[in-house]
Amino acid sequence: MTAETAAEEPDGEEDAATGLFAAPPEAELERMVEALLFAASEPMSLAEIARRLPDGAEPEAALASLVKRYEGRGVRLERIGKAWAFRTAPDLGFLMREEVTEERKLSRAAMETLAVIAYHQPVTRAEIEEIRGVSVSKGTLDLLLDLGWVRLGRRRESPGRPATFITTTAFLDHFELESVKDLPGLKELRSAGLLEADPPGAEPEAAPKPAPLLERDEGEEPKDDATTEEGGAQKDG
Amino acid sequence: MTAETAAEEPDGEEDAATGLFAAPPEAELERMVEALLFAASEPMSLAEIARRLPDGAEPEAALASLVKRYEGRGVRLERIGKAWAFRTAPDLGFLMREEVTEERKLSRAAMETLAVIAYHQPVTRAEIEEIRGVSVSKGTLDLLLDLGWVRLGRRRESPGRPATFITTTAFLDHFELESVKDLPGLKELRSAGLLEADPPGAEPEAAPKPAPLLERDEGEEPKDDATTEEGGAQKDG
Amino acid sequence: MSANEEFIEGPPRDAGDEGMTAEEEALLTVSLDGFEGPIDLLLEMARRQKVDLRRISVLALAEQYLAFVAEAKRLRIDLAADYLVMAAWLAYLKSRLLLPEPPSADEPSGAELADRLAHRLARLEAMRKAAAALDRRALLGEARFPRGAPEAAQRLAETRWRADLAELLRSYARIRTRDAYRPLMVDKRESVMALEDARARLGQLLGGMSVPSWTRLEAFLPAEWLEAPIKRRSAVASSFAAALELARRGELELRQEATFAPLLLRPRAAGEGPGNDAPEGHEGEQGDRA
Repeated sequence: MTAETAAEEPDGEEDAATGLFAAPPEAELERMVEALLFAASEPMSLAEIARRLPDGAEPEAALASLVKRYEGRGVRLERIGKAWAFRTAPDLGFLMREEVTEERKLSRAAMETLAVIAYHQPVTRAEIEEIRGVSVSKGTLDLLLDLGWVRLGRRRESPGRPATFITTTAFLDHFELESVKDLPGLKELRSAGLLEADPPGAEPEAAPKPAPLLERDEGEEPKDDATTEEGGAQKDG
Repeated sequence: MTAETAAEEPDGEEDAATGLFAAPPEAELERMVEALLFAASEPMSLAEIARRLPDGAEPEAALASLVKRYEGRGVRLERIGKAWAFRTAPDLGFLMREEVTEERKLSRAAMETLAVIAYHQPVTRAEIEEIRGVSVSKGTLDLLLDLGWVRLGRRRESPGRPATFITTTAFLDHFELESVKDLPGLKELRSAGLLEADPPGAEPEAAPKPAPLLERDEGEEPKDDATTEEGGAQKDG
Repeated sequence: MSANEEFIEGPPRDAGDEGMTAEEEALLTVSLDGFEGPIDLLLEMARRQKVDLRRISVLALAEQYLAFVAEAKRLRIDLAADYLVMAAWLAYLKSRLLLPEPPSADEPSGAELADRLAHRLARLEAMRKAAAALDRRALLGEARFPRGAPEAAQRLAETRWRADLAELLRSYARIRTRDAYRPLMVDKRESVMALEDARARLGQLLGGMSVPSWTRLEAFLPAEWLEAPIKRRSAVASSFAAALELARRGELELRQEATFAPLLLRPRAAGEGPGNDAPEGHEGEQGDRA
């Protein structure tokens, strides 16, 4: 700082020699240019600055002095083409980014789709729809793909060669699973209380599938006597 | 400058001891705060500044240092309630007049209402009317609320629980006040009893009202009641 | 600090007037639009006394105001009600100030009332001056300017999707539970034996029997319907219904040893009465014999 202040002194003298009688002293001029550029909504050209200053004042020296003064500071005086403006120091650009992490809950549809993929992989979209009983929107699958929890598996060797979906390592990481084989079977889910309510007459011996991956039709039977409230009535646990 | 820098050193050390590993050194912190405040047009609260800084960084010392650094410059760092902002030096306003796009001159009634709110806050509408001797048009309060200079305080704990009005940080900013304690003539008005409903020595006509905001904490640090949530906090009358 | 002076005394007025002068006349004739109300008018009159508002002569002020109202009446100027209310109050105040104090100590004295009025005027005057003082400060946008080109912080909204294992499992459980609740109709085509098919099949089989003998209903079920419980159940139900229908038509006979015992059926020989030769006494009333 002290060095800078010293460096400005000669400029002041120079100006005093060339400036008009009305022109403010160099230090004052510098303050003026500083204020003008600070308040300006756009970079100001030399001519614009001069026009706003008291008659006869020439801003060049003040600009040069300001450039020095702001050197190494959090903001710098920059020349942009023929105009001048204060700008944040480039190394501090990161401060101008406000990172907001918003937590969002996966939608029920996405969670269900993910669950079906996890349990039945590799599984085609048609199969997911069959299991969930509703169509799967492209957005839901896209989101799961974007999240990196799901990726495309081999195409199914069946008519139309549909794409299959499988889960990824990121999926295992996120849900802290060693392997998809660790996913509990239906019976375990039930005993863990994760089934909201036992369906009436549910068969207690329903296969304790340790790896239900490929067995899509566990020995459950649709109960004809059940009053179905298509999923919508089921609360989130 | 050298003296200031020296004075800051102990803070730096303290910080290094108490702060997190990631907290930047004092000089760097000052640059960061400078950049942040330069980039903002609205005053930033201490909390906002801290939030934008690297974790563990505390901006207080940097702010104090910046205030000194900009003393006498074309822009200065102003303390506005609990917030901080760079503003051009008041003596240079004439240079920027051209920048003014919209002139918002308040009507006499609106200015008077604003003054009543500022000096008597928290104040109910009925009290404003009593002081001004006329009813307050809804438009006037709406305008002040719209301008962001006035906001609602706590409801008065009296029959009907009327809403109260208090001033905001934007009010302080607009009128170049560091806190409501700096309202012009506040002390004189107070000692002359002119902020009281009743003449000095008179038996109060009605139940005593809660002590006005501005009178409660005499001699204390300026509390920016205007900016806090609990501007209306008050003793029950 | 001179602010004291300024706030309490107010700047000196230049009108040198006494009593009802030309100025007051002008004040009258000039429309009252300039005043916000009676207090405003009173304040203006009080200011003309050029003293500390709290030391004005309230009596003189009251008289002045009353004179003003009288003059307005004379000039047939319609005064708003609040001006008249104020006039009435001031007339009362004037009487209180002039007459000896009543003995009652409950009511404020005339002097106290006068004090209050003076205080009220001083308070309003103070706020007027405060408003003016505020306006004279280095206002933002007039004397002080904010950064003209603020650099808005880029908001990088990073979305973190929340999903835990329990939810995943619950979701799966939910789907499977829903499955269990699903009505039969979804699978109808595959796992439900149509009634007509059952009847046709049963008729065919019974007709083909060389020696009519009691045979369990299950024996008539097609083998491919026996494996899956769902299909088996449907086949049993349909065949039973078909058997009832055929029995009603008199084409076969039904018999059951006991409740929940196997249902037996045989083709009906011509001439035999329905159910005549049921061998045991316990006859399950399975059939509709009407």
